Amino acid sequence: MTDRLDRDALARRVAADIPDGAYVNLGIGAPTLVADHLPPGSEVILHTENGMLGMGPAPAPGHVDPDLINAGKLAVTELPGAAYFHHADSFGMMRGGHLDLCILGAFQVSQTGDLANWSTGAPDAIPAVGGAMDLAIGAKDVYVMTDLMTKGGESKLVAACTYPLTGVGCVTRVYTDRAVFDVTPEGFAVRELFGTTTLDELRELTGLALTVVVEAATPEES
Amino acid sequence: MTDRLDRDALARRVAADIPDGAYVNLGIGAPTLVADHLPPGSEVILHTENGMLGMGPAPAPGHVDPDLINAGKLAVTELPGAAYFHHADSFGMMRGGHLDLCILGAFQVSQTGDLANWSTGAPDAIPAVGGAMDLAIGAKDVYVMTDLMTKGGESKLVAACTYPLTGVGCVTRVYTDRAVFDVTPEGFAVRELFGTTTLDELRELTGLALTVVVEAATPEES
Amino acid sequence: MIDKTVADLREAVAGIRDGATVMVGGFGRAGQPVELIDALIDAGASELTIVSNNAGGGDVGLARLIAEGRVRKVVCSFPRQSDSWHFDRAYREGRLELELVPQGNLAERIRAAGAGIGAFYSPTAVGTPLAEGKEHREIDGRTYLLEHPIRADVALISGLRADRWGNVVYRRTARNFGPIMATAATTTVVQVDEIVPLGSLDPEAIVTPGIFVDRVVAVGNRRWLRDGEFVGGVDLQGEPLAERLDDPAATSTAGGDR
Amino acid sequence: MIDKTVADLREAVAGIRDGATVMVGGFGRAGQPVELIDALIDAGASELTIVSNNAGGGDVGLARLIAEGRVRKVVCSFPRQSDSWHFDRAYREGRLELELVPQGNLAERIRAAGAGIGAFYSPTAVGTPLAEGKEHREIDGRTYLLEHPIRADVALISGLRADRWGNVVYRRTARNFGPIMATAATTTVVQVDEIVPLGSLDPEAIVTPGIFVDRVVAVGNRRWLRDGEFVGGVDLQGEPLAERLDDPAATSTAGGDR
Repeated sequence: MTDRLDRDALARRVAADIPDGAYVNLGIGAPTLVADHLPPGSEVILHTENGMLGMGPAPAPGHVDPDLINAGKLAVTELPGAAYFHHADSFGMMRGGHLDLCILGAFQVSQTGDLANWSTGAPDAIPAVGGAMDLAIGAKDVYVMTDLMTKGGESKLVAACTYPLTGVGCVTRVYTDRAVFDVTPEGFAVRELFGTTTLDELRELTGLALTVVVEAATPEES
Repeated sequence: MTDRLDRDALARRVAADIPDGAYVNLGIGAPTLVADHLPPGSEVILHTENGMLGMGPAPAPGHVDPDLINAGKLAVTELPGAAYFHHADSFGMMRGGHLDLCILGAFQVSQTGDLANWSTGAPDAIPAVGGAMDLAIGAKDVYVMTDLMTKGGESKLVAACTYPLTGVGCVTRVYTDRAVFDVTPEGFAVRELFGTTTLDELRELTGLALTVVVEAATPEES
Repeated sequence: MIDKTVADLREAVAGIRDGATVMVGGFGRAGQPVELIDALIDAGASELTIVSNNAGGGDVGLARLIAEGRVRKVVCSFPRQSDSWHFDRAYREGRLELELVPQGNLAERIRAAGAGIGAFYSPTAVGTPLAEGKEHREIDGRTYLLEHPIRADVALISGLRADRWGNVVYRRTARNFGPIMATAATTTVVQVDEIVPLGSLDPEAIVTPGIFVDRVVAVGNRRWLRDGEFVGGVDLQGEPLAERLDDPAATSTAGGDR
Repeated sequence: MIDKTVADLREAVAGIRDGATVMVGGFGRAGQPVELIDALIDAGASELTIVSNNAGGGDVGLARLIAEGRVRKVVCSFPRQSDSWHFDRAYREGRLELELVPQGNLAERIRAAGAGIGAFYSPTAVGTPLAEGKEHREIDGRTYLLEHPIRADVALISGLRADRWGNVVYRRTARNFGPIMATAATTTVVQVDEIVPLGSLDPEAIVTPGIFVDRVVAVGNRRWLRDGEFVGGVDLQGEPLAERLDDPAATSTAGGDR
């Protein structure tokens, strides 16, 4: 057993926590992998903010429809029961709190649930925000899915974000390659450890006084 | 020749001023008669604020559709090219200034274009406003169609409204049984006299210093 | 598996409590969820705040709910109709509070609740008695009033068809307030003529996506449709013409709405 | 008689002046009115302010408009893509002003313009750098930012079908910004695959009623449809697969959007 989950395993772990019947928006990049691991038989309705509910998987080769894409501008398909709508309606759906869950990537998450995932603040970077800020404040729950550490070896879980914020106090849970964390009034609480990872290791890696989730009534449906 | 136009003649007179291709909302009551007098061959698209563009005339007996009514809750029909939409979209259309013209009834119109048409302010009356205030401020032009005088013999054109207002400075023209008036920066200007009515008579009836429209480029299309 | 269909009207309105705010779709008779309202009356909730364009007409639906003394407050644009005797009486006797809202502001405030808008500036009603007490603000030379969202505990709506995901289509001007009310309530209940298999509604033509809908109940065909096709033969209240030809009152129509 | 159809693309974009604000529909390639943009380039207007979700990709459409130096300012949510080299260069060289707007605020501000809303309070972007300089307001314990409408002189939109009244239907996620932009511009121009006889669009399924549309121009079928039916055989840019199978770049997809 390794000390870290690979991306597919992590996606499977996140997918297992999504209840049947949930309305979910999967951010671009790694979170989209979650769609491939939803438990068979469960109906999770995927929202893509460019105007669709009931999004299905990628099409077979030769069946790409340029009029049918997801927020990452990749080809997708339409499930029976799907519906299309325009952008104002789509973001009203989000801002109005109708999505159960949104799963996003992150540069940093603070112990109060602040999210930074749209800009590193580099002076020469071309800024682009897309729907990240709307998603962050819109869904009932915002889960982050990410490696715990940056490639440079810094913790993405931090006391306070140093990168420009996407949203304030919006993240409720973080799934990393080493552990799952809940954002609680007392800061990050470890919900689950992966592989050989220990709580002390996590404390050392993050530099944070982590607590442990008690009474974790995990909504696993599969 | 009588000194006053009857309702049908007045409706015909109003209809003659509506340009081909205009988007028009006809208030309930007398203004709805205008629909019966639109010049043949002209296409005027009628909006009803309960969610339809392309409204047609009343249905034949036995063909009443309770799902297809106008703002006055009377049965109507659907023309080819009609479209349905919900109430927020319908009033967005109005508030956003997309309607060319709205024709309303009135209790009073002031010389600055204020409209009073929803309440007489009687203490025992049950208040009801419907879409009147939205219509008053929404259309590019608001025409009023009314008798000049109340049954009690008072002028509906006034220096300042005494009844509760529907909208401020919104009326651009008033079609009455005796004359047509434009609302101008100098107050009411007589645009056209009906029958034997004279300007002096109108001044006496209204008690207002009426001017006369010059350079009236009437947009008659029929 | 998602299945939002419920077996009967009783189950459809279950859990509506005394004091709840209930949005009721419809403009006059069109789109008014009469069967759901009847079920709500049977269920017994009282002290309700009703958000609806009208306050009912005749002796059915919303009018009956008021007649039964279940309503504490009505938020609407046009309570007065030629046949709104139940509302009129309750209002005159002081048994009912009324919040009068211009129709477009009513619609937009409901939409704002569903779309997570904190408040918005509307030009409607400026300079009128209905502007009293509201914040005024000049923007680009025009005066606006600050308007707040209207939310509800429950929305009762009438659609034409739905599927088990709760996707709904409407029919003609019966659409009116249904789509926006569906977005603004904690629990949205939709009565439809027919529940159809998932995938049989055109995804381009779904008006209310299922995300806004909690319960769907089938109440059978409108009398003026046969196999989904219009056949007519009814009056504006949907009553068969033949039965009422001898009734002079049947030819009178409901009052206006402005 | 109303006939909003125009004969060709040149006529469709006639009258767009230097300095105009132009809304351009589309999300990435889907719904981007490439033919109208090409016509706009040919027509010669410059110093344009473009309101669009993206700032173009590759060398066509919006990207080409920027490459040709016609754009003074871009109002958008996501200019950066893997293939947004024309925007990137113009921005880095300081030839282009950028107003970055969160996607949902962008959509709602466009809708507000079309619906006559003076301004509205949005919870999006509170506490972020994009909140700087905006009015903050607490409503029911939550902080919101005041957002103003975005209007345009012209909207260029891509639909699937239209009739001579200007009623428009879209196809799948190519709908995106089209319906709201159509409401927010003084002149709305729509390119469609096909102009159909009046009355042949389902009144229940019309997404943009003709009241919002000024000009309609037919540009021929999408390559991935045949007689209106999906046949595929293209890449995400709509280019035939066969032609590009030997081109490794053809398999790369456009960058993300968040």
